[in-house]
Amino acid sequence: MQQLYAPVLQLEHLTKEIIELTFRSSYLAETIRPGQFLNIRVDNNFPLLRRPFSVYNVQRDTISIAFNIVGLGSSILAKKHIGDSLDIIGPCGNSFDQFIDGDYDTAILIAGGIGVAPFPLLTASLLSKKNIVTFLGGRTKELLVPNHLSNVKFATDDGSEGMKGTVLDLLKKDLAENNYGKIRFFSCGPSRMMKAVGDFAKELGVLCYASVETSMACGIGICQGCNIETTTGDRKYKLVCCEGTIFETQTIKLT
Amino acid sequence: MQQLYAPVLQLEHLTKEIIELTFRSSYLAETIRPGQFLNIRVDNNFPLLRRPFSVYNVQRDTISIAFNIVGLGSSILAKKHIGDSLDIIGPCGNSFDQFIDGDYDTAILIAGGIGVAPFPLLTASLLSKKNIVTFLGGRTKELLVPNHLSNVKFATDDGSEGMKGTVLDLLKKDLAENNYGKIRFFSCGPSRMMKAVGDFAKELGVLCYASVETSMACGIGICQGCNIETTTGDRKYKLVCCEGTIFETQTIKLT
Amino acid sequence: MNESFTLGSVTFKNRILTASGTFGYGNENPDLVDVSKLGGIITKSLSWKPRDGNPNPRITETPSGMLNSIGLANIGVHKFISEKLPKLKILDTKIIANIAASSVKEYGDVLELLEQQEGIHAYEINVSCPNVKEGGLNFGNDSKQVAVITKELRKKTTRPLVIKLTPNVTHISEFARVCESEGADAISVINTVIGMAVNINTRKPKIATATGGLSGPAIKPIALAKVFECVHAVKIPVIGIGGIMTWEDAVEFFIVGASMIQTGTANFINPSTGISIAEGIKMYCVKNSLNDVGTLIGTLETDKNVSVISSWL
Amino acid sequence: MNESFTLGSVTFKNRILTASGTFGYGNENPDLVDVSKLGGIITKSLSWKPRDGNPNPRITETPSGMLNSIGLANIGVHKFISEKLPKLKILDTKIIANIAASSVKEYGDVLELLEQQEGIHAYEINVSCPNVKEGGLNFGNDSKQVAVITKELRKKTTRPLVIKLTPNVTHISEFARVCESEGADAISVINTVIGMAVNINTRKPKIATATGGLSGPAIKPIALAKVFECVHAVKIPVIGIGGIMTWEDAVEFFIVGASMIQTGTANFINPSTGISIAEGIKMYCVKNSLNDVGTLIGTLETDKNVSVISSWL
Ligand SMILES: Cc1cc2nc3c(=O)[nH]c(=O)nc-3n(C[C@H](O)[C@H](O)[C@H](O)COP(=O)(O)OP(=O)(O)OC[C@H]3O[C@@H](n4cnc5c(N)ncnc54)[C@H](O)[C@@H]3O)c2cc1C
Ligand SMILES: Cc1cc2nc3c(=O)[nH]c(=O)nc-3n(C[C@H](O)[C@H](O)[C@H](O)COP(=O)(O)OP(=O)(O)OC[C@H]3O[C@@H](n4cnc5c(N)ncnc54)[C@H](O)[C@@H]3O)c2cc1C
Ligand SMILES: Cc1cc2nc3c(=O)[nH]c(=O)nc-3n(C[C@H](O)[C@H](O)[C@H](O)COP(=O)(O)O)c2cc1C
Ligand SMILES: Cc1cc2nc3c(=O)[nH]c(=O)nc-3n(C[C@H](O)[C@H](O)[C@H](O)COP(=O)(O)O)c2cc1C
Ligand code: FES
Ligand code: FES
Repeated sequence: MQQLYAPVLQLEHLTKEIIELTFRSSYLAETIRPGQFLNIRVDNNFPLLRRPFSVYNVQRDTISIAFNIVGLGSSILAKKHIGDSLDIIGPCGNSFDQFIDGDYDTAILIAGGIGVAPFPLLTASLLSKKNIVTFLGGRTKELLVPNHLSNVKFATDDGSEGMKGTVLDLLKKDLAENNYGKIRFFSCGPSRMMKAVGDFAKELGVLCYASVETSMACGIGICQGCNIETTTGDRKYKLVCCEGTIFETQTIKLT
Repeated sequence: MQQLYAPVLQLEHLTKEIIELTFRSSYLAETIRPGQFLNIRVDNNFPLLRRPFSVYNVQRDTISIAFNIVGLGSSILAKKHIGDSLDIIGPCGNSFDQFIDGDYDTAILIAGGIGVAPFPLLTASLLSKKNIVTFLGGRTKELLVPNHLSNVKFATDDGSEGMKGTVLDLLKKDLAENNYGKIRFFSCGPSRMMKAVGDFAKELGVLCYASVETSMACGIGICQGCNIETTTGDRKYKLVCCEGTIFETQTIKLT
Repeated sequence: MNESFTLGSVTFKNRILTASGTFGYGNENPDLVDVSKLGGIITKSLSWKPRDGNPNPRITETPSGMLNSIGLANIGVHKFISEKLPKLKILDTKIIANIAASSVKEYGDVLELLEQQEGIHAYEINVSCPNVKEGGLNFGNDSKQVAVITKELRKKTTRPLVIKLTPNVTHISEFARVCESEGADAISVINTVIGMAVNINTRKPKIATATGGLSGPAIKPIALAKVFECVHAVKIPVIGIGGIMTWEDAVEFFIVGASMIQTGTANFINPSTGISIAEGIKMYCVKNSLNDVGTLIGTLETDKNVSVISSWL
Repeated sequence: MNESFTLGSVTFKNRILTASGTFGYGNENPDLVDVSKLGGIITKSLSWKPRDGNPNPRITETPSGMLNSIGLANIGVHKFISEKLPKLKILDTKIIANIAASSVKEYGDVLELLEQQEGIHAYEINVSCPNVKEGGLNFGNDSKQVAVITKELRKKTTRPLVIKLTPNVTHISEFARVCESEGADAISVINTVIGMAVNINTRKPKIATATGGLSGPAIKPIALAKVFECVHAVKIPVIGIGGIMTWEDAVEFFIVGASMIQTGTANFINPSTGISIAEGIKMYCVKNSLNDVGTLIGTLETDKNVSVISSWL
């Protein structure tokens, strides 16, 4: 993990609502693992805290994040100029690496909205090893980003793309219709979605790994601000930024 | 006085250290009087307070300020892009108008560094009425901006332009060598300089008007933060933002 | 949609006031603010005699805040009555006179004089003042003194009497209770927080009096916590103040339990903040199908085991 | 240029420490921070038994600050000694153990256990903890309790004993004096300021415990004022904390009179803040021809008539 300054190379709208910000850092490009995040200082003074973003893509010595504008920090990022320098701490968090091997045939990737961010790298890691089916859900099609994914199926609340309904509806319907052999779930998105997916996985008796979001002050394990309640083990809480962000959903309490 | 949003039209370096920022506002261009200032919010959240700047120039429906980078606010202004919108309250403060008529022949303008900012408009108002001699002083020539002025003489601490020495040295020397008839002083710059100029004016028995700077919270007379001690009248302090910024130097305590 | 709020005999058209000392005497900038859209205006603190105030510099900026030490510079209550009040009377909003003093007697004298005037709708008492009898110790730091002031002033008026509390005390709820039991109609929470800043080049304090009052967004969390403590201690209305810049900020105070709010430092940055806030709140209520802003007040949802007193941090 | 500072028997290589709870147990991020360039590291508060801490959310951002309510989650002093201390011992910096407890006895027990360990150079006592015997009232809000804690702990150690004071009291100088007279070697000023924030969509507090501790640049002016009050009240060294992000901030605290400083929230944003500060101070001293950082301490120039107690604001 390092703190470094990376120059912005490109800022591109993937959809009307989702922006990809690419910058150069050979250190990050080399060390990052699927599912890890970067903790970015969006401006020098204000807002005070860094903002965590999953790594979306890596190409040679460049690395990108994908985000939508939800508040001040993301809107400042969206206004960066080519050549501006980003103050980054990373790579942070655990990765999907330790969870992709195992006794299953097909990896089922389930994303809600911008929760898709870690999936391009996960897909790249899985491709040579497992079959992949990817389910993307969102309010509307402007929140769906199918780039660098494999075998993508869509659900939107407003029916503007794919099935009208939630990604869970789509997932259930699809699994009922298809036989993917032994499966394992990987999910990322709103907490409630991940909880529902985890509960469904439990019903099915399959392992389900979710990348969890909490508010974070440090992102590097020193503030204890990012706790999540556990269901197993002797500790009531774990720290999302360093013991996660990826957990097997049965081991944590999603709400 | 209004609060308005004006689009940035141009950002230009007048010298290595001094920047002119031009924006469009026909309201301000029409109403502004020489010596008045604008109170500008440089960014939405941070810094919190507005920053006061004298109006430097007016052309048709455009208006400009000139400044050097001294801290966060000015450095944010220096990074504005064409089309960005500036949140401005103005015009603020009194103006030179009430002090330019009177029984004298030559207006002696004395500026230290960026204190020159209000002088182009003052010069324009004086031109048809009085003779003008302008004395500009600064650390180095990068702080001297002789544009839109009349009859300019220079002094620099490092001798890089004009006389080596202070603007007061230059003024004294020049007045000893020339006869400008009846004179009146107008000064703007660091407080110590204006004090020295005021003291010299007193010796000579001429009126001296100075545009005073203090820290300001509101710029519109409601916070009482911008007080300056008086030497005359029944009130111990006056408010610089609304009773000034321009005072006859014998009536206030400059330090 | 009902935006009004009634305190004692006075009905304010909405719950937004301008804080004392941050809006002049109320009529300085008619071009910038249409005060008829505000619930009321609170005057600069008025003392018996005019006060020159403190030497300069009186203000400095801090991260998301500012420090001030104006020294309660004001024209004095007599000049206020003769010069300012006539202009305030004709405004279509409520006028709250804020009173500052250095003795209990002075508080009483100022109020008595104002009591004889029409056009003053309520009083707010600034108790964050040095008590000359106690060697300059702040009235507002001593609940006994606050009790005496409240009691004395209550005798002299039937107009709404609001005591403005300082946050610079261990348990503000103690002060809130004292005000309630001595008959105050409401409390204003909070005045500025004591703070300081230093110029490292001159090695002098950035404001002449060394310490001053911190205000602005930086103190909003502190103000919310103090309002929270007070609304759990008393039944009289609490007027929330501290760092309110937007309608969202105001709604936070309402949810915690403030019945009205004041904008202070925000007026320096956007003189019409109060109006934007009133509009924002209206929109929020419409969106949330609330037909009275009052239904928002005190709707905070907390866990049962949350303590107002103290918790492990 | 001398940067060192001696407190009792311990000499710190410079006057920069990391604040408790903001640097883990001290060895978490060796890649990001070379701790040998710091005067010392203060551990997360240690209690007798491990503490799970508070439910989430535990933190939220505020203007130029953050609120936290971690609930003093910590691994407990036993596990600290067995698992963390061996790794801290080999670091080339001083280790200060911060202690939190819910009874005077617990403070004593934790300190006694640590007293038997090598590699602990000093203690900092976090008195901002609920006292179970007093129904959860905060020890740190009661100068008598702070006196008892200081007295009891003083008996048990000759290592430097530092009491960390809370700013949430009317007169912090009263607490400073009590610490001094009961034999503390220094006081740390300040812990976090009580604050609150509300999510207006859910109408829930933004942190689970409703109120939490405010830290970061927003509180720097408050911290400076509290340090100012303390340095005028006691002769023992005052360690300044609160919103220090840059070396300029640190110099402000030194000028006001702090003998050392701690960086807290800043570590979350730039883990190596302490090192940048140490370097900046060195440059400032060279530029100002100071051959000892100590010559900066308490060099504030104030007008004769500036009062530490109270002034007209
Ligand atoms: C490990 C991790 C990885 C993430 N990866 C991505 C990503 O790849 N793309 C992406 O668009 N977003 C991602 N997020 C969420 C992203 O960090 C927040 O959207 C961002 O911090 C919001 O900042 P802001 O200043 O724009 O919004 P703010 O003004 O801070 O907040 C706007 C809204 O977002 C919520 N919010 C703020 N910070 C967080 C946070 N850390 N976690 C959850 N909610 C928050 C607030 O409560 C508020 O409702 C990730 C979060 C985490 C913890
Ligand atoms: C009426 C008026 C007119 C002005 N006109 C001009 C102008 O035309 N061109 C120009 O370059 N500057 C002008 N100034 C000064 C300008 O307002 C400050 O330089 C600016 O506010 C600094 O902001 P900052 O954020 O860049 O610096 P900060 O980081 O706020 O401060 C940097 C340094 O400048 C000092 N400073 C900050 N604000 C003020 C202030 N209001 N008055 C005096 N010193 C201050 C600080 O004490 C500090 O030493 C004027 C000031 C006033 C009061
Ligand atoms: C410049 C200034 C002057 C003030 N003057 C007074 C005053 O005269 N009387 C008073 O009761 N409060 C005074 N206050 C305090 C404000 O009314 C308000 O309580 C405080 O600033 C917190 O609110 P804010 O954060 O919205 O500014 C003053 C505040 C400022 C910033
Ligand atoms: C997340 C967090 C955890 C903290 N934990 C502790 C703690 O365990 N013990 C303690 O004495 N202080 C604790 N503090 C207080 C800090 O040590 C420090 O006093 C305070 O944050 C003010 O400094 P700052 O503004 O530089 O952060 C904590 C602060 C934060 C922000
Ligand atoms: S965010 Fe600080 S410990 Fe996880
Ligand atoms: S700056 Fe507010 S009164 Fe002058």
